[in-house]
Amino acid sequence: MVADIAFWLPLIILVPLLAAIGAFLFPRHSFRFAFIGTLVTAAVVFGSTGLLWQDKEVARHAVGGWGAPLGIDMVLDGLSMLMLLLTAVIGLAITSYARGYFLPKNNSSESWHQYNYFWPLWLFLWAALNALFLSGDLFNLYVTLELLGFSAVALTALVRKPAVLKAAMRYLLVSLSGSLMYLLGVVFLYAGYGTLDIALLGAVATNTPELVAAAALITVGLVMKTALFPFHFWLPPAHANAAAPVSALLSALVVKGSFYILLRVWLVALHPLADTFIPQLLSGLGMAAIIWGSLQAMRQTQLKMLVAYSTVAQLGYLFLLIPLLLRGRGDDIAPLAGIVIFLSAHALAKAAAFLSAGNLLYAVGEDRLSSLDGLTRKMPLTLAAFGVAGVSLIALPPSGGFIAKWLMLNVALEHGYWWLMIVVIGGGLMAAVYIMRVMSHLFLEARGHKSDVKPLPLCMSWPPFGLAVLAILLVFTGVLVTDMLVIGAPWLLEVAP
Amino acid sequence: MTAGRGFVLLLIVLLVLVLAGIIALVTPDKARLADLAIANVPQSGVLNPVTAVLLNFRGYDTLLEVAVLFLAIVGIWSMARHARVWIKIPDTPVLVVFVRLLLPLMVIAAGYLFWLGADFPGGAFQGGAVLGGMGVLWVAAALWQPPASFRRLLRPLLSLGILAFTTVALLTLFMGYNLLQYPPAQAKTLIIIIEGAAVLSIGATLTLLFIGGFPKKRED
Amino acid sequence: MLESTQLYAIAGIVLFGMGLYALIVFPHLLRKILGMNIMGTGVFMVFVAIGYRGLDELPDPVPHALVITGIVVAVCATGLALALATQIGIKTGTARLTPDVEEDDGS
Amino acid sequence: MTWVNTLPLLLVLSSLVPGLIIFALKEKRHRTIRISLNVLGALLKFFWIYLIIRSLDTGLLIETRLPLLPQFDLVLRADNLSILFVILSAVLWLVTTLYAIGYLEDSPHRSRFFGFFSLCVSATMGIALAGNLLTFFIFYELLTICTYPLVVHWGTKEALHGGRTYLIYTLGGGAVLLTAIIWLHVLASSSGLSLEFAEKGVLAGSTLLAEHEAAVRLIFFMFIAALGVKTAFVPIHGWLPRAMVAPAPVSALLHAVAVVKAGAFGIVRIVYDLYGIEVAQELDLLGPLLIVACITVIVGSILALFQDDMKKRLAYSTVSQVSYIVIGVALYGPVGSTGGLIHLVNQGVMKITLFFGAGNFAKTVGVYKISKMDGIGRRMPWTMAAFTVGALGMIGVPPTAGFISKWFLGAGALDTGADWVIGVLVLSSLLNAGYFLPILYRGWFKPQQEEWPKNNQYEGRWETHKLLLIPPLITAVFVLLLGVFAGAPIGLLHWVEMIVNLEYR
Repeated sequence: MVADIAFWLPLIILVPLLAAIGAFLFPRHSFRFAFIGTLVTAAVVFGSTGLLWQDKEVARHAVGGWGAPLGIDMVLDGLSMLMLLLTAVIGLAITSYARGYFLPKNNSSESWHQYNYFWPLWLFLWAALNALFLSGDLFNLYVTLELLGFSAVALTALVRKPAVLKAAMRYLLVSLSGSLMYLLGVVFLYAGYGTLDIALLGAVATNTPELVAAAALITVGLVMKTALFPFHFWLPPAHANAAAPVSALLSALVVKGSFYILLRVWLVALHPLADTFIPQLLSGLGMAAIIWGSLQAMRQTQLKMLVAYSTVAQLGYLFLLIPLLLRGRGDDIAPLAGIVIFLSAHALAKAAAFLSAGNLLYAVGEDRLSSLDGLTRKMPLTLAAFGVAGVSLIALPPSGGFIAKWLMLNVALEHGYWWLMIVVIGGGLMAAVYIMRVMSHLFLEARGHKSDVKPLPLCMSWPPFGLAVLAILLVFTGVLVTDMLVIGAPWLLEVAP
Repeated sequence: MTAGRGFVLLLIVLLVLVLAGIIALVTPDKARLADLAIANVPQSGVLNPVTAVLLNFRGYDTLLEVAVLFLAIVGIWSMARHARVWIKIPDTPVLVVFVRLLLPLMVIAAGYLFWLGADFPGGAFQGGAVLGGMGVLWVAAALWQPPASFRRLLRPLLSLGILAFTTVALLTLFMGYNLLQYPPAQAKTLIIIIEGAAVLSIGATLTLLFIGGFPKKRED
Repeated sequence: MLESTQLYAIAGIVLFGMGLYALIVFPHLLRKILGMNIMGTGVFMVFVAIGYRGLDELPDPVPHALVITGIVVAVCATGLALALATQIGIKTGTARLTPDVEEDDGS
Repeated sequence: MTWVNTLPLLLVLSSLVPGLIIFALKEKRHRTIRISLNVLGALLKFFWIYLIIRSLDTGLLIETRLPLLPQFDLVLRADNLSILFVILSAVLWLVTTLYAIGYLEDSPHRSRFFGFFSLCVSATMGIALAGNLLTFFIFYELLTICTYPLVVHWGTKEALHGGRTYLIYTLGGGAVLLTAIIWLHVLASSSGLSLEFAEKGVLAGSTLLAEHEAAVRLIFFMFIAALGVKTAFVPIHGWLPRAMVAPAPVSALLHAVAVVKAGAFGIVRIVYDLYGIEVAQELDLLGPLLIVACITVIVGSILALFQDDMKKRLAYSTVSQVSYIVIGVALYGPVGSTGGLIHLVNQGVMKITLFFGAGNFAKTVGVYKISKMDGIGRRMPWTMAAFTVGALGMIGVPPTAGFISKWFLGAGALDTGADWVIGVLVLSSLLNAGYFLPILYRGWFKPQQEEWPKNNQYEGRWETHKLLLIPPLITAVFVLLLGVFAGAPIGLLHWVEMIVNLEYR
């Protein structure tokens, strides 16, 4: 029973959930629950990766034993496995970083409060992400989306300053209205096709009005939660003002969750609409996001705002290839590999960037760019982390970002989308401008830094560097990721009419 | 009615017209999951098809949903440090007397609704809602004078529902079944256990949602 | 002409539209949260209306069960939003998101 | 013989690993460990090169293949051309490391400096050994990333400004290069062609050439423009003089050897091993390349005339000297190519001597300007002697290596009938004399004007720190050796002719 991967799927979700409940029940031991929960979850995820790599075919777990149409199926294919792996890796880094960041300094009740409530909320978020990546049912995805949204908003509002609370409120309202639009889309699909399972829906879906309505609603709902260009206004204040580990979580994982659903729904259920205007529109909005986000990032004077706007820009890359991906649909895995590697490289690099920005804020007390002058002497590891993460964000070789852009550009040019190439390479140069602006402050030798720099605990200085190095090492994973994604690919093919 | 609002109104009216048109087109008598669900109700251990869907066929949704309830409380307590329970004594005795009469009745109604759920419309959430209503009345009528030790019980009471659900789920998993696949014989008892724990937790959660934070000690 | 079930579905869509309008336009937080609730109710109404299968038939249990779940999630969302709104009220004195979101005066 | 195939990878790692370790070392406490790591890395490199040369004679293909992408591997191949550049880099890196240890005696951030220094060299090794376009691009951009911290090492405002200019040029070039590579890759994969470098070029007679001739031609000029940034062709050479804010060892190794040569070496690879010399001639791509190179040679030398700052003058001299290599490549004929490839080595050795000399003057007696260096020959005779050998080499005076390369370039120009190129060579030699001889005259014959700004004394009769004096002398001797023994059986000429014969068979 234990060797069978289907046994492990529910545990990937239940372990962090139980850890979260435990962390809430016993506030004084909340970190102990979180620590054990993190390790066990990561172990289960890595274990199931090994099992999946061994079996090389999609793992299914029919919850409740009833099977797809009536019951809910948990589905683990290459794509969801990679996302789970990414979440586990970043999760380990966040848990270790948050231990130092939230440790109650002067024993104030406020810092104890933050410390006690961070752990259950973070574990809930992790459980929600794992449930989201494993679910094969549309309504179940709605519930996981809400679970994800609530924990993300509560984590953002952990820092109880007015600006943060307003940002959290705006985030909550956008998140909720996005989810409700998604739900209305699901209702239309259920009305039209009578099933909620994505794979079955893919088999019966044909180009009917309710499919188009559902596609529009689901896409707008999820795009609001992924903060693609016109709906990005809530992201920078929320990601910049939140606590450092929280903004790393939001930028690296939470926005990717809703994008994953968009990818999954479009690839499988809405494939008859592959050539309609919606994918083209998404690609156009992606281009606008890259240009707008990069321009805004170049104007920022606060470090975390700069990194937040960089997220808005980098999210645009994920949408560029959607029309090509849907047209190729499973037979050509390169666009999907490009998107997934980019998504992972951005997650790792952006988490590293936010954590090192957090370190700077923790040590220097303010994150204005001008206050970062000459920090190389005092915080070499943090600045190395930011530099290496910057290399991946600009997508300079050797980095995961580069390989992703290489795959994307190849696909784009093969289909003759030469303007995508200009946007992608231009975006890279613009990213270089705002990353190098930060680095030039860091390399500047200020004569005797004015305020003394608070020493960083070890558990805070190493995670960002580790994540940044991982973002670089992704350059060698091109073949691995492609082989892993192929595991899910037949699932895409077998459903094609 | 500024220009901005007019534009938004226009857009939304268009959206509503299009969606309404499409939903009207969808023929009502399409063969959806109804027949399949109703056909499987006998094996689900309960007679009421809605409870069968809610707790057996799509039990996983309900597990996550109870988790959402639990998360709401954790989220609110993380935002609002302490909530001052509203203890202004209401001036009209009518409310206090009426509430004193009503509370026990509501508890009975909740219990009945919960027990009925297996075979007739009702169930944990309906019972929990009534309990929640009772809690709100209890607080609103300033009769909330829990003993100090009660506050230590709050967290276990809140997590009762989700804990029951996850332990039953793990139980079925480790007994070799799929997650939440109740063995046919014990299906009804397991569902009753889950629903029982859920009723109490939902009642407590809804009351505390109304209070809006960890209730402070009673100092007049 | 119109079946009764389609009438309820359309009513649900109209509710959804009204809720969306309120959410976007009114700057006061309470009105936004109310708007969001109406949006949710609209979606649930459409979902249940689809479950209707004629007078003598048992209605489709799946939408009913899912709407119960939806309602519980909506309650949690409203609870969270109200708690956040009260915190904003306490910390900033106004229950409005500052005008940087919408420039109009709000009615 | 699989262990042989790991040699190219070991070459790259033998400076990558020490570099990464050096980053973690403490400034003061780990000084000896840092030095020993550096030297160990260099010696290891020579050992691997010896092994490669030994098995290269047996005609064995030495290649490391790492899976990178489904249809593109990371290929490090050791062929004659790459070994030429590897040996040059390895020798000059060891010499410059010794020089840097002396130069940065007690300055801050030395671990950071030597860390990035080693990364730069491993990037150069990677560029030399790259077997296909993707590998070449990865190491080409890695070089940009690793040189930026070295350029801004002092952390002053001007250094950062120089660094910013450097990045604008190099990242812009990198973007154009990436576009060209992907465009070519897409065209090639549609006609089933793999873009691995091969003797006599990949495109010779391929269907790709027939269908997309215009695109192939445009891609060639994109390559030249992109690689031209680092080769410092005239319009896009602005970053080189401004990058002189870097410490002397950086200017010496990177801006005389690594970075500038990376661009020139890239052009050599593209023309010989990607397009193939015949294809380049057919599409008459070599003509414009020759013109651009000649313009750069002349304008570079003219600009050098007006520079009073010594390092700036040497920088402009580098701008013009590197284009000699491109002239050699653009002269369609074995003799011209030989001249170009020989100059690839000679220019490195000569220019590094000059930069060492300039560094010594600045470090010991604080002389940065040429107008201030009167009578420095008396104060620092040995350094001035080394500087003189380098300068004469640059002008092309017979016993030195410079003469050999100019001789072959001239012969190559005659061989292909491009007589006007000889005029260019003669004119630039005159210009070289124009900006180098005044320096020698001031140094040796003019009496000392005013007190030296700084006058560090060193124990014994050393005119400057031991580690600052020995490297220029070594490289000066190399300049002479390369000049006198060029034709020797195992000499440079023999090796280069072997490469060229492969290209033109």
